[in-house]
Amino acid sequence: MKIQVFAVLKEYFDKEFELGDDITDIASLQSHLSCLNASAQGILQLCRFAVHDEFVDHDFTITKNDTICIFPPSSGG
Amino acid sequence: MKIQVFAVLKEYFDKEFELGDDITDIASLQSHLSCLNASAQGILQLCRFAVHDEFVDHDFTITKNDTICIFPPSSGG
Amino acid sequence: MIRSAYSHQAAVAELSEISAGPLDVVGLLAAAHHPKAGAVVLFSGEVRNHNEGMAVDYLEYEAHESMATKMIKAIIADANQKWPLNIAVAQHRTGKVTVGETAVIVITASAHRGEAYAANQYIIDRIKHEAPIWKCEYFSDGTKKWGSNCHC
Amino acid sequence: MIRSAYSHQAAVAELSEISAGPLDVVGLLAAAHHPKAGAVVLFSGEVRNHNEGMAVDYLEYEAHESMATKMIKAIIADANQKWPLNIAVAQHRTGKVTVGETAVIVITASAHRGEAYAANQYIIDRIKHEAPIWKCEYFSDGTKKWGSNCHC
Repeated sequence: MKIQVFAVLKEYFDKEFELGDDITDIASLQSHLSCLNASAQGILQLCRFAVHDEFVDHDFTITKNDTICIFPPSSGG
Repeated sequence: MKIQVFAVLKEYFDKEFELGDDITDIASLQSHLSCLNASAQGILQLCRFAVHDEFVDHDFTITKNDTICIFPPSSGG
Repeated sequence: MIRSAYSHQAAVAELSEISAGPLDVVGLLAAAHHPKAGAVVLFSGEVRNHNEGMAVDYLEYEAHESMATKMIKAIIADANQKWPLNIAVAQHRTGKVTVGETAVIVITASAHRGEAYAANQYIIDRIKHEAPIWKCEYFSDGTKKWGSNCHC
Repeated sequence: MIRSAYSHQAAVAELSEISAGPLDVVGLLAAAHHPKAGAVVLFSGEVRNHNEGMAVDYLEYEAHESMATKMIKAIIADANQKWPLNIAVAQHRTGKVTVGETAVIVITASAHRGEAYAANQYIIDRIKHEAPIWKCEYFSDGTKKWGSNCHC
């Protein structure tokens, strides 16, 4: 699966990267990323996740062909 | 004394006219004008009066050299 | 003392609060920038084509110019006292104003948007209720009517 | 169904909610007339030269464009449901925005000014809190900081 991160998350991860297929839902993705970079754990708790341009909950099932976008809190304006 | 009226009051009085010196305050001016044109009595009750660019109360003393402006309720915009 | 945008105030120092000619809405907005202001709010009161079910051709505004000018300046000074504004200007038309034209404009700017919105509404509300400015509506059926209420 | 200004909507039908180039604030205002609207309110969110005591050089805005566009459209549709608006448009910058430039604009118009102010504030509040748009502040001392709060 493809992961895209935005804004401050780019200071913790590449803007876009691939992950293996053993991750099956958003909650496990969040844990996995917190392990990859422990200093991102705090901000990851505040993030929203989107698949196919729709926000999804933590129990949303993800598969290998999905692109998952991770959004830090917004601050437009 | 000189009287200037504005907006809808021009439908009841000339825009500008002179009155005799027997009128000594705003209250008596108001009564006098209501007698001159009884149909203006209602609107005159709602008007504000100004002398020398300042709003004045009903007991304000006016003299022959004054110009008194009479303002119906405003409706700017 | 008015807390305000001195550079912008210089730029609009010659702005008349009452104008017999069309208001330069776009020009006033273009000038309404201040490096400390994160929020600019503009209000334009415009002539509608209908009022109380009657088709409107145009309005005519009459003002006691010197008093209206003084009162609008005082209202803006009060707004500057109440909120930390970088910019606060207002201008009102007199004379004939056609449908879609601007009769009154208020621009406020401040660091944060809450103040800019609040001050803007405060200024237009007070201008409409207190300034000696009146409108006469000319309807499509040939009748006319002096206004005594705010319509926008 | 959105109650809105069809003629104006036609004029701004091609307006992108997200723009990589400078926002045409003055042009959007010039187009924001509607014969039934007595009140036009414009909000411009601009880049300030200071934030939290730090001198700001410029900002950079990043957006998830397709989702931000869809969310701004939905927020405007909600505003049109809540208030009888003749005009409701919003546009947000991406990329580098310098001090004094507009990062976001909202224009609303309605018959009466209360609705135009309320809808305008509603739209900008929701855009700022909900739309996937982020700013990075570049300070004069060479540091930068991704924003996580509204600053105007």
